[in-house]
Amino acid sequence: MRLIGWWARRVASAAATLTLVSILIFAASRLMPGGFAEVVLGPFATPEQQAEVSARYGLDRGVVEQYGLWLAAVLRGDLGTSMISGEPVTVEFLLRMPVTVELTLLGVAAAAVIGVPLGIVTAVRAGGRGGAAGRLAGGIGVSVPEFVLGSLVVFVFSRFALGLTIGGYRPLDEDVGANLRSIVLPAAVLAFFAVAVTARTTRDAVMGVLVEPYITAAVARGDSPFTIVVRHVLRNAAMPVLVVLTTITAYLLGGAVIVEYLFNLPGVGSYVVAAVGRRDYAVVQAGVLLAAAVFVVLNMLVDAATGVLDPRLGSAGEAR
Amino acid sequence: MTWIRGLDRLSLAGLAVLALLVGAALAGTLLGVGGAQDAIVGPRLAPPDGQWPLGTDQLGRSMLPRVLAGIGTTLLLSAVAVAVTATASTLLGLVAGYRGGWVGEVVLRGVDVLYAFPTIVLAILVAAVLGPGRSATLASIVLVTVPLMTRLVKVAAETVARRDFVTSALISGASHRYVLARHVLPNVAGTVAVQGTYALSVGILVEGGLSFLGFGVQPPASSLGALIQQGGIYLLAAPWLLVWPGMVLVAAVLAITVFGDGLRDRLEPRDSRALK
Amino acid sequence: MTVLLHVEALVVEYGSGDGTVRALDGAELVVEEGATVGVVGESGSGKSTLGAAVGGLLPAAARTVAGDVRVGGVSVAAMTPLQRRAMRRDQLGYVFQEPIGALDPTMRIGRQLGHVLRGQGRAAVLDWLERVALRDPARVAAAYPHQLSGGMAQRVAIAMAMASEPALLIADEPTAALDSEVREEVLDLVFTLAAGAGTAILWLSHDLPAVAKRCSRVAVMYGGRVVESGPAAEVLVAPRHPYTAALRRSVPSAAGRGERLVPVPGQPPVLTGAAVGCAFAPRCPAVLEPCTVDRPPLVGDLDRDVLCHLPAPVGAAR
Amino acid sequence: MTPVLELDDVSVTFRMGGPLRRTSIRAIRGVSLRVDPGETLGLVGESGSGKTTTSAVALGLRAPTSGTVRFDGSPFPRRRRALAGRMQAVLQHPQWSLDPRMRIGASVAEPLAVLGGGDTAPQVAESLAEVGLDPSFAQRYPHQLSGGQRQRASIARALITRPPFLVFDEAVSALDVSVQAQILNLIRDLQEAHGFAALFISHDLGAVRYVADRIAVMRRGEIVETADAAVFYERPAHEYSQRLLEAL
Amino acid sequence: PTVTPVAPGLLAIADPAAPPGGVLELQIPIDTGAASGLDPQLADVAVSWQLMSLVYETLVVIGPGFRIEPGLAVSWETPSPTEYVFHLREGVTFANGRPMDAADVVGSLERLLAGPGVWATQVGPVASVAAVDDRTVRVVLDRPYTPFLAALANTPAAVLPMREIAAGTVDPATTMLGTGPFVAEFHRQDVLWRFARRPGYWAPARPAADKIIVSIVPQESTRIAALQNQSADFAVLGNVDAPQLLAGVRGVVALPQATTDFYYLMLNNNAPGGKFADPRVRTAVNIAMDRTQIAAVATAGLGTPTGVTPAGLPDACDPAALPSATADLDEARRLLAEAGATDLSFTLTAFSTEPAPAVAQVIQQNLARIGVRVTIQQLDEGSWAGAVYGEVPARFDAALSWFAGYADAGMVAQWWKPEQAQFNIGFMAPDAGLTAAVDTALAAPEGPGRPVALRELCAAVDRDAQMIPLVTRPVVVGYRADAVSPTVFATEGYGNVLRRAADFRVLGR
Ligand SMILES: Nc1ncnc2c1ncn2[C@@H]1O[C@H](COP(=O)(O)OP(=O)(O)OP(=O)(O)O)[C@@H](O)[C@H]1O
Ligand SMILES: Nc1ncnc2c1ncn2[C@@H]1O[C@H](COP(=O)(O)OP(=O)(O)OP(=O)(O)O)[C@@H](O)[C@H]1O
Ligand SMILES: [Mg+2]
Ligand SMILES: [Mg+2]
Repeated sequence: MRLIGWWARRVASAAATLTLVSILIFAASRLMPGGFAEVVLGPFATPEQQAEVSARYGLDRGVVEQYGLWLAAVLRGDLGTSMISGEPVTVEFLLRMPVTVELTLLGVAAAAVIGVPLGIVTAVRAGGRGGAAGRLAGGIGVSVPEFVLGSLVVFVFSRFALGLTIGGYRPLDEDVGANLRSIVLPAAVLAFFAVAVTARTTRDAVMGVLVEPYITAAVARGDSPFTIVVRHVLRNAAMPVLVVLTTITAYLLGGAVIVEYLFNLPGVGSYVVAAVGRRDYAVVQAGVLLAAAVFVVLNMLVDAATGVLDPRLGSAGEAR
Repeated sequence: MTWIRGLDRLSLAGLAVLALLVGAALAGTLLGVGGAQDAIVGPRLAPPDGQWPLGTDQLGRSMLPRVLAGIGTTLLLSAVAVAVTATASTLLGLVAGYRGGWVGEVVLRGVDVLYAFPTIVLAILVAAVLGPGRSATLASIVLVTVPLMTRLVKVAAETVARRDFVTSALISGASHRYVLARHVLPNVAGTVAVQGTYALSVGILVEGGLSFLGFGVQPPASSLGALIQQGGIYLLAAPWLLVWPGMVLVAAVLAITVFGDGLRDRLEPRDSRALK
Repeated sequence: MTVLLHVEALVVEYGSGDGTVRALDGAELVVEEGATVGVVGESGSGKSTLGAAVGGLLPAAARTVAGDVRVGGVSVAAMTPLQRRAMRRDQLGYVFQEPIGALDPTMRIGRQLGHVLRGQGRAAVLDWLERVALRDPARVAAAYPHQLSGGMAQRVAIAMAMASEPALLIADEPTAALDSEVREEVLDLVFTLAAGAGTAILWLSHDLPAVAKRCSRVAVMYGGRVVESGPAAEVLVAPRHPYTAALRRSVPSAAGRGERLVPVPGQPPVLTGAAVGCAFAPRCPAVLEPCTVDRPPLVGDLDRDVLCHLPAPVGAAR
Repeated sequence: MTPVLELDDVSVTFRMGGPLRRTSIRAIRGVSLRVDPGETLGLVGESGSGKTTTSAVALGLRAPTSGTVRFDGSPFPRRRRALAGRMQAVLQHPQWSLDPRMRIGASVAEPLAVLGGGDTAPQVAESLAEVGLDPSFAQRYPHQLSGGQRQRASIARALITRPPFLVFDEAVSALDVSVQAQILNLIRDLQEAHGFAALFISHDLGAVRYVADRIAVMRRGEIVETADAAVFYERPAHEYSQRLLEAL
Repeated sequence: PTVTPVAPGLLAIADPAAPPGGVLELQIPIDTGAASGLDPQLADVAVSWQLMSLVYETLVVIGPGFRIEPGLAVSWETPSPTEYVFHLREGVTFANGRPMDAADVVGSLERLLAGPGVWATQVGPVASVAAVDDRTVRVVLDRPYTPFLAALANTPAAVLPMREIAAGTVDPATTMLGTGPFVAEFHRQDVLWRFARRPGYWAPARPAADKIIVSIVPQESTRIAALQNQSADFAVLGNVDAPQLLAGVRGVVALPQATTDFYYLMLNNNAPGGKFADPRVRTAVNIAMDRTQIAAVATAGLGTPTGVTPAGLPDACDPAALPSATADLDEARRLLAEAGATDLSFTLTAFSTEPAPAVAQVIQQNLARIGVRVTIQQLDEGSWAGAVYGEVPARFDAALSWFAGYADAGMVAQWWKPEQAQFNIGFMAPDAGLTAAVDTALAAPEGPGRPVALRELCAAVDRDAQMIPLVTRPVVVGYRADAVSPTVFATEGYGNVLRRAADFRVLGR
């Protein structure tokens, strides 16, 4: 009962969040200076041409009405039509999703598989030489901006290709090998930062757990460091790490724009950014809303995990 | 200044590097070391020599004052942005984690809204709506870094709020504000330190990313991100365009990061347990 | 009887931010296999520190300045990490002073106990919970630590320590949170099991009568040193050290309503370095000149060791 | 005379377990008790019988599932701040009731600081001395204390403002007899001087006898007997009380 | 850096000996992106012309050195200065197999002239278009218009399948059906174009390549990298230092191609505070412009100073002889003082595509010399367009942009007639004298009189100083010499590096 109530509340607030996002993105896209007509039709377009295009996409209506129509369409599952390509936005996004999803999965996987252990090791070894080295490594990870690392990688691997592709994307279902060769470098660039961030947050969380007496108790029982980490540290330190991993997921799903640009990957991020540049409103709005939806769902799961991970937080009834 | 004493050597080194950079930035902006940063003074892409200690850029401007000015811009921008982020996130996170209830829910959802915007898209929208430049960069950095930090502070605050010492304080009749300030805040300070320095690096990255996409500080002003972005392509032909700002940037973020980690450890009075 | 635990002139200091605190100032203790030894002492006298030192569990801020701890003849400090871990796992069992903290807050009791039982199954878990007098084992197994009362958590901790059948059980105030009825029940269990399995018990407590009732030997700690040790009954009945004597006098249950309790006068010492003389000297009713300048020597008589310049003779109550 | 604290037919039910195997425990059932001004009520009982839960209700930390609580004659106000300075507690787990990032001195001074005290240092030193702690402990962090020292710091903290109502939950259980005696004396002295009311929870009947005016005995979530201390120790009515006293 | 042409007007010539066939991988920075779709008549940017030129063809084409050469018309006569007769090529078919005839030509031109596309202006004052017979088309102008043939040589004037369009079976906005060497097989907006060789193309043995794959790669460094690691055979580069950046890379050739496109500075006559309403202020700014420095610094010497007649075109005026170029800075200061604008400061709005920011920064330095303070505002193209064209009257101070310079020296000057170039109306006040100068120049026939008229035009624009031409905009054509043998023009008027794509030979690696 309580659980159903919790989810109902959570879904309602997710809906509210998305509504707010939709209003904000709609407002922001209309607040951007320069309209679709000027941008896409260019300076040479006649007023009649501009009016015709405006009418075609309903841009001549009142802003509130436009928003209403858009929202109604979205609720029907119609994200609109790209004013640039004339294709349904849904189709455009579906075409670009594979790249983004693949990058996201690889990036998050790296963060989880490399970043979390790295953070644990640097925390467990804190104070020692290994800890300092880990701190430096993690520090370097967050210090090298994506565009610097990306440029470097592009540069280096364009000279010494090593069989890896720079620029361009080969779909997974077309050729797995080629796909991996085209995605591994950009994924590595993204992972670099993701791993470092995850490692640092993990370190912080784990160090917070290591001072707890139940860790001493576990040590006293003669449990191995590995056992202790697996049994006690992971779960108790999980929350912040989970939050960071969600953020990374959201960030990557929202589009790793710079990396997509650098490696010329047809992903969602650069598509939306290009759409912002050209005031292709339907695409911008849909892009942000989709990212937001994914994120809100992720967050809902994380919030649900909170109660599971820390049973103390689940209990109610305390007066405050 | 006693807190400095508790820092380990790595953190002190970080602090020293930061001090050095701040000094360099001041030397550049206040003392005018290296000359005017926007004046075209020599041939394009001249390598470092006596006249232009760090070489010249693609417009024939001396790199030395540009790098110094860039340090100033970037450090100032990100420091201000992170100060804002840290303050805002800490407040919001404390409210969400400690107060909870519908107020916390509203805070979290509000933050989610920001979170839900893809980072660069958000930054670009801000830049497009506010007009590019420092204030847009600042706003972007803040908006981009607030959500994560708020959430993490919330997670930390939530745990602290259930501890008996908070209960004790409340029994004593302490106001929530007192409890937040004296108990919850110090106990989430480590998280804030780590996330603050992380936000700083994100800030620098956003600044650079915006410059990369052409929405950053306005030319001829210089920032490390802009310098790196513009210099990137010259990696081989004129490496000094990328190398100086790149090294400085990495050094700065690295210094901040290790310092943040050190600060975090310093803020933890309890001994960490070696699992050995 | 072979010596299982030998604490030899152990000196431990905590380096706190502002100067050091000496928690152990040359503590001596011997525990033979299967023996039950009670260590009693005032709050802050170094009992927990001693207990932690046995397992090599002192926090990073602690420094072993001198002395040695040997378990099964091997110096704990000289052990490799692997050896130390094996020693903890195979030979030691701990009940910590604050039991709730020693339980992982995110794991149900049943699982935590199950880990110690190394996969003996749910029945064993419930059985152990039942043995420590927990009324509803199934519920406790399903509970998280924060859902237990203080005494329940303490019993869980005891169950976890006993379940691993250690050679030496180090129990730090294991029954402080238990009511008398349950306390007796649990102690019966612990001592019976220990006797059966040949487990030696090092019981750190402040409750001299309770310890004396159960243990074969007691050691009395004061100011980081074991000031008196001997067979339990004898120490309780005829203390040789003035502190032991004072301790015996201030039992609250001895005083009725309306009477005033007699605490040992004065404050316990806070040592920052080696005590110059006898740490108890400032509070001692029978203080002598040398007490404040010379460290009292160990006076051994039959089975009764005492650290005092003027120990009461064996058998003569103080 | 209005009682300081009055619990009337209070029950607390906890829910436990996952969504599928949800069970509930009635931690206390129909508990009624009152504490008059200047009076100490000793609450004794079996481990897990609901003493701490009762104290949480008494402190307004937990809303009862049913029944009413009145403090100073009225229900707990919505804003706790209104109760500032009117109650203090020594919670059962001293380890957790002190902020690990706050020095002992600051923790002990907190009730004063809450009331807006000026220089608290002398009072802190005095309060520490009362519980047998050297003034230098003010500079330490909780983890640098022994278990008993932490408990004493908690007590010092609770007593520093001489509040009119106090809850002691196993406040002396980790203390050696000598210190325990000192603390119990202190409580009694202060009670004589300031006339506060107290709820003294302990399983140690000896300690309770020394400070309590009346005794309430809890078992399995219920109060099985309430009696004047003198009467109780002489002629316990309930069979469980008798058993308890036997073991003393 | 200068490149010696291999032939007059050509930087490279495709090796005819190389075997035909193969796939050409090409990278360009942006895609066509018109809301009007793929209709060539509405295409108004060079990238669209370039891509569409693979599919569509024009009556005449631009050859090296801006010679007009036969295209779909094999020959033409000019019986009078206002009369053009075109003889159509035999054997030309559309990609659907239908032969092209005069009706297609006439229909296309009429559709262009009646349509909203901007190219109608450039094609000139056409009075009538008529089919003389199935193979001959006659065009009559209202008055002499010298750039007529040059204008016909650009993609918007391409011959469309008018019969199908009229029948409604082909919508040129969505379907590309032309007479050209390639057919568009596939297009994904902003990602990829795939063009395939068209069987039945009229020219024998052409196109040489089987396929041209055009990737849209916005990032300059990525295109450079792609050339290096052989994932692209041919790329259009924007960085002025690209030749230097690629200098050491084996197999890669980077040729700086001159274009007639040029940067110009807009001074808003309606600027807030009336900053540029006074012609003396505008002239002072114009005088302060150091075009040589802009060309040397911002375009690394690849661009050249220019007047309104784009440098590099036959008969273009000499920018060094412009009134503003011959005046000195004291004159500028004096003008400012006279106008009471000694402490002039203004915002220069530029978009962020390189090298525009560099040009803006040099301008800033130039103006500092006469005490004018410039704040640069760098906007994304959308915001830039909004700021410059979004409102009438426009509210910016000054803005930087570039025009395509086209293939005849007089054409671009059309945009200096705000009554015609509507987009300028927000910031530019019409000037009768200027308009007359433009018209005179456009009408001046080839011959010794034309340079004089064009020089007059340049001076008039220079004096007006509402839109101040600065320097030409270079591009760099990079390709792998081991993968492709292209034909590259030394100077482009319509920004079409694929002008001779049908000749490109793909080499076996
Ligand atoms: N948060 C909770 N959730 C579920 N059950 C709880 C919770 N807190 C306490 N209980 C249960 O309520 C009962 C009473 O607990 P309480 O802590 O009040 O006992 P107590 O009398 O203080 O015992 P002790 O002397 O051991 O501290 C116990 O059975 C305990 O398991
Ligand atoms: N981490 C620490 N830093 C500094 N001093 C410490 C630390 N831990 C313990 N101490 C001090 O060392 C002395 C011995 O502490 P210990 O915990 O061993 O006492 P104890 O005998 O167990 O007392 P109790 O009965 O109160 O638990 C105490 O005076 C205590 O204040
Ligand atoms: Mg202890
Ligand atoms: Mg309790």
